[in-house]
Amino acid sequence: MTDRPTGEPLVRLSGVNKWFGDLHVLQDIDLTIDRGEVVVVIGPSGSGKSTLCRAINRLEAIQDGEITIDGTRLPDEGKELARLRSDVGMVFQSFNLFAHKTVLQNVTLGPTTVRKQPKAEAERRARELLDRVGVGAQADKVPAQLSGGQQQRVAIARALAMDPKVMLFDEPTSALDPEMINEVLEVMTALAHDGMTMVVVTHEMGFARRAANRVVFMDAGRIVESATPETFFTHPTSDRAKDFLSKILNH
Amino acid sequence: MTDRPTGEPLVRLSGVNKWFGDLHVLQDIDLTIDRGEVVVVIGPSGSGKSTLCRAINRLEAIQDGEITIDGTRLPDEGKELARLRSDVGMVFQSFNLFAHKTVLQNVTLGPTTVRKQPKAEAERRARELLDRVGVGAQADKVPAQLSGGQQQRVAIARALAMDPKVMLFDEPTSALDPEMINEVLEVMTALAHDGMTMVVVTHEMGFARRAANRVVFMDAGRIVESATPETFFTHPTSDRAKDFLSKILNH
Amino acid sequence: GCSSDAGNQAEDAADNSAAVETDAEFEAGTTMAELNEAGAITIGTKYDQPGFGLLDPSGTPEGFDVEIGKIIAAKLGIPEDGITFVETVSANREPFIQNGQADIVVATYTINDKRKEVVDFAGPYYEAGQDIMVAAGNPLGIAGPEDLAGKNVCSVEGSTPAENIRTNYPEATLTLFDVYSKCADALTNGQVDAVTTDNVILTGLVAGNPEGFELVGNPFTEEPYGIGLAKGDQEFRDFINDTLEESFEDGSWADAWDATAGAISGTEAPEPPAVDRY
Amino acid sequence: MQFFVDNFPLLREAFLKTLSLSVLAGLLALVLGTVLAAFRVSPITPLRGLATFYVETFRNTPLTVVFFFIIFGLPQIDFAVGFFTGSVLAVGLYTAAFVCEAVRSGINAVSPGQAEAARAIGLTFGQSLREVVLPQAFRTVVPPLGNVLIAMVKNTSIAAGFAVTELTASLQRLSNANGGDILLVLAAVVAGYMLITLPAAYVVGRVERRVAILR
Amino acid sequence: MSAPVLFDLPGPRARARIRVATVIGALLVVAIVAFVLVRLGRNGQLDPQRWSVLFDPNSGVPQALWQALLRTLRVAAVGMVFATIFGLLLAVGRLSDHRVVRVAVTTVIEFFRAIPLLVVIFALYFVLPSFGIRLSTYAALTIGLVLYNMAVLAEIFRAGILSVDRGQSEAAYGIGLRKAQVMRLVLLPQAVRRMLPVLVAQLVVLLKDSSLGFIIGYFELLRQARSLVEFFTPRFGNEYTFQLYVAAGLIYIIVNVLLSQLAKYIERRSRRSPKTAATHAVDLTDLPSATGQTSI
Ligand SMILES: Nc1ncnc2c1ncn2[C@@H]1O[C@H](COP(=O)(O)OP(=O)(O)OP(=O)(O)O)[C@@H](O)[C@H]1O
Ligand SMILES: Nc1ncnc2c1ncn2[C@@H]1O[C@H](COP(=O)(O)OP(=O)(O)OP(=O)(O)O)[C@@H](O)[C@H]1O
Ligand SMILES: [Mg+2]
Ligand SMILES: [Mg+2]
Repeated sequence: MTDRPTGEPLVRLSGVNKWFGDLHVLQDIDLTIDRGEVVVVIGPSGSGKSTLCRAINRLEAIQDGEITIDGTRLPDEGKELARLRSDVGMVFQSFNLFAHKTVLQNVTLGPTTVRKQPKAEAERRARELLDRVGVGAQADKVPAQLSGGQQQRVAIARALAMDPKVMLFDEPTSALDPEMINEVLEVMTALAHDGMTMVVVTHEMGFARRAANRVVFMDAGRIVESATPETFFTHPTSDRAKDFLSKILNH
Repeated sequence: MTDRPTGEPLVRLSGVNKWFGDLHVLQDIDLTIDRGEVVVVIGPSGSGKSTLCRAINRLEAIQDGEITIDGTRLPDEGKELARLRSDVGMVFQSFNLFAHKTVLQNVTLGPTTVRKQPKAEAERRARELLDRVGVGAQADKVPAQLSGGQQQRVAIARALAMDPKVMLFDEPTSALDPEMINEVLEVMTALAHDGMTMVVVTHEMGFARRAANRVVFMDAGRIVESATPETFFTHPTSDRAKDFLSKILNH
Repeated sequence: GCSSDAGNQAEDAADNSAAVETDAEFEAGTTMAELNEAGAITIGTKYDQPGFGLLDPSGTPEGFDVEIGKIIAAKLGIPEDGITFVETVSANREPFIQNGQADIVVATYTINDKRKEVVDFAGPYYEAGQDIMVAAGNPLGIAGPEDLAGKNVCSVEGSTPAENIRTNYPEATLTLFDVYSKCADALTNGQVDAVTTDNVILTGLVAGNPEGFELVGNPFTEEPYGIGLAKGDQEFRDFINDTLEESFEDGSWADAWDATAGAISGTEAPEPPAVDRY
Repeated sequence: MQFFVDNFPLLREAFLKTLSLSVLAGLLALVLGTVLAAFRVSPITPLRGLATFYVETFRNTPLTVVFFFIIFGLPQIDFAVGFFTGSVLAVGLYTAAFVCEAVRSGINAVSPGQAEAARAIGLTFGQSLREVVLPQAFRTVVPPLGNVLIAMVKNTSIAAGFAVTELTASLQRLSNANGGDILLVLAAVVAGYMLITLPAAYVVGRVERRVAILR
Repeated sequence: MSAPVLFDLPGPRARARIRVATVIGALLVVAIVAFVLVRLGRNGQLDPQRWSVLFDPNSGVPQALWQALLRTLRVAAVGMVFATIFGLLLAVGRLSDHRVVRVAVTTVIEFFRAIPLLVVIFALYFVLPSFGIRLSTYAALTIGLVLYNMAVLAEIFRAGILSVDRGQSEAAYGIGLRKAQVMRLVLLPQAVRRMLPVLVAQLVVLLKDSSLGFIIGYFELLRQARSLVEFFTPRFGNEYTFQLYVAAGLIYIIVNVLLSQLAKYIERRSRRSPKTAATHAVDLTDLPSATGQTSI
């Protein structure tokens, strides 16, 4: 799925630790994500899934350990950090579209200001991406005029516009009305099949089974299990995972 | 399940119409709910489910038609309305626990001020109810210190403390983290099995199948279908219901 | 239907101005020469002293002080449109002179020793005296400052008359506003029993409301009004003193009075004071 | 130093005037403002109209103009008031408009769900107001109210122009009399105001933290 | 339309009670107005001749008030522009990562928020000259208004910036924008739009505060009205005093109400325009922390 011959993983976390005050939210996390791999992260609320995601983008600083992306250590600040971040697409639970800009402007802002693409080219490409996620017709509306599902698809297009090496999704469907969840999951599934490297925090087990190469189960700041969806859903090894699956699957 | 021999339904809506400005949100609603019956209301966003629930409690006034509870026409105002409301328990999507009171005070406020129960008795009963919904240990915390699932269970206890004849639930689990949904649904299922009359707006189809006597499907302010869960989920008759179910069930 | 007493009176208003000395000559290097050369002078005056310095509705200053200023300017060969009037309030008269923000200050400016330490005075060009104004008929029988004991007397915060009452007649209750017009209103409303300040100002207030106010007419201080100028500019001071004396002689001083304070109060021009060349 | 020794009595008097003016006007503003807020949220149109008119009028009028009307306008309807009383009235009436808005915003900030939940368990209007809405409104209202009252303390300076010898009046008097020490005069007066505003701000902060509701 | 927060939806009896109270309330209002008018009439204050001075061009009054209004507006407009600019800079400064900047900016803001504007203006005009800095009355008043209001506005803007959902800045960082870009392209545009009503409220305050120019003798509206009173007093006594002050008060109210209406209009338009619908101007009530910042 990747044309680069290197065996180096795209994202590597080693010995990562993070505290919020006294709270040890990430504990000795080691995780590598290969090119084209789709990793689904699940776990109970407060287990540190969001923090993990945000740490990879350095929206949260870590206190210990190392995170590298495509072999580069995550810089601490400044231009290099901004450049690296633009290689990592992020999609949030609450969409976070820029409320004062149109859909099209949301998608072109990054390419024009960060990548210094000419406006016309950025817009052409943006329209392409909006079509791809199925909201091409909404390009000139503002986020508030869109349904939640449409907004989230725009957010995906916005992230894709930067040609990211890896995409992070933090519970992308949990703020959506039930009827809209599928339209977003379909876009994500298509992305996965196109070979995008993805880290997805979600409670949608259907998506995990369908699209993930690997499921990572977190609890209390630790990675407790890491396995293929097959193995994880049928034979979870830890008690916490068993317990969690029983809670989440039987309704 | 009821010891009263009367055949009169507990809640009856006949020819109910409501507009918000030009928007006709409830259109000729006829609905009767018998004692001990559990009715699940489903339908797409904006179809009027919440408004229906709120009308039964007269949190929204209706412009046309009649609503009776236990044979009494819903009073328009004043003490009688307050008295009738205390017979109708309501559980909101966003919990709405009184933020400045402890869990125990939340539950005793109604009985002591409305029913004029002595404080000690109200507290004894409140602790009983809190134990019953599984949050007895949290009695002296304030709502903000509780997880969403715990808060919603307190809200149920608060409603139960008034010994209501019927309980209304408006999407009680949709603001909850997935692992907490079950703990709330379990409490609701237990209530249903104990013979409580319930109207539940929810997207949890598992609960509908498990606990409902009847499923009511609303669309654009109308009741489009009303059937047993069996029939509704396996053989929906209307196209809207089929479409809705396909969207909501396949993920 | 838009006519008012004020409008009608404005229409009859007369106009007067001093004759400009067109061929004035001054010794080079003096202040007079500089001002004459520039054809411009900045005069500080008050904008809230009826009869002495007040803005008319069009924003032009008028009053006795203003006329005195014009007489001096004319003598310097400066036409009226070369005069810039700036408002000086009690608190900034000395700074304005010291900083050169005003060439001279003609602003009901009482000559006293403390002020002489920082500025020089020409004149006096008028002798005022602190007096008392009461409601018409003088219901409380106030004949002089001694009678103010226990009474509520109004003046302006930071003014010499107020300070005088405070130190010499401590039994009087002082009510201090920032302008005398408020004192007049307060007296009309019965909120104070009397108003005290220099008689010329009180005369103006009485003139406006002869049925309401009357002057006790018993001045109990001497307030020689001088013209403030930069300390040490002896030539300029002499020049102004000469100019004043000349105006006393040739009647322009009396004309100025008649056109301003005199017109308001209906009083004849008094005897001019003796200039004090200290 | 000599300057302070000489003028201490005047400065102390002036400071106490500012303080008492602030306290009395503050009390008036709190009481009247709360009543107005009740009017503004009431269903009775003329009361709402009256309160709205009041708030709009006072909010859009400079305090100095309010002073004029209280001190020199009231006598025109045969109510003459003393100058200190008049100043308390002027500052109090003016501030009441802002107190009203702060209280109203506090009431509006209580989430509608809270009042609905109260009604849903059968509390009557009075009960839900007393038990649920007002206790929460009070907590949100503390910071804006505190700021309004602190701003009010600064606004009392306008009374200087209306026969009240408070701090700003003493600034005018002393700077006329002590031209050379004008900076000292200024420092003393500024310190006088800060002696009221800074502790007030501190107290507001403390109260705010104490009554804050966990959300 | 929506259910009121405080009150239950009124039923027929409540509606009847409200109607009765409405009548009583209306009578009360009418009674107050009538009382005031009767008393004013008895004191001769309603005499048309006394009011006509306000409209009689021969008296010079309308022109004088108009010119003074222009001066007031000029001070307010210039003051507002600079107060806004400096307010924005201070707000950004107070959110800076550098401690030194933060502390310095905070000190400036807190200082000017702690002392009365009247004292600031007084100091600029009467105290600065002893340090060799001489300001005209116009400059002193304008600078005073700027210093005081920039401090207030800085706090308003800060509250506005902080009120923008954190997700907005995170999303902006996420696509690789840098701190200054995030502030300029994402946070400030939304903060300013949200703060518009508070901003206009502050403009009203600033306009009102220009009347404090009286202490240094700047001829703004109120000082002009007083000057007219002083001019007429020796000639007509207090014949026009009440009328002139009423006129000044009414002009302030009219101008300020127009300003507030303008703000409401802009807000409504921006609500309708989908472009800003999402960043709709927040009601003051949504932002207790921001309401707390406005001066009064
Ligand atoms: N900014 C913060 N300051 C302090 N504690 C925080 C902060 N953000 C998160 N936490 C705490 O860190 C822990 C992990 O949070 P995180 O959001 O990563 O969990 P999560 O697995 O994403 O949970 P959820 O499923 O609820 O989103 C939680 O206990 C949370 O309360
Ligand atoms: N207070 C209100 N004012 C105006 N319109 C309203 C109000 N409340 C609800 N509506 C409108 O009435 C319609 C029905 O709303 P309702 O909340 O009952 O739908 P719902 O079925 O509960 O939707 P959801 O699943 O999103 O909760 C919607 O179009 C909504 O926008
Ligand atoms: Mg999370
Ligand atoms: Mg709903």
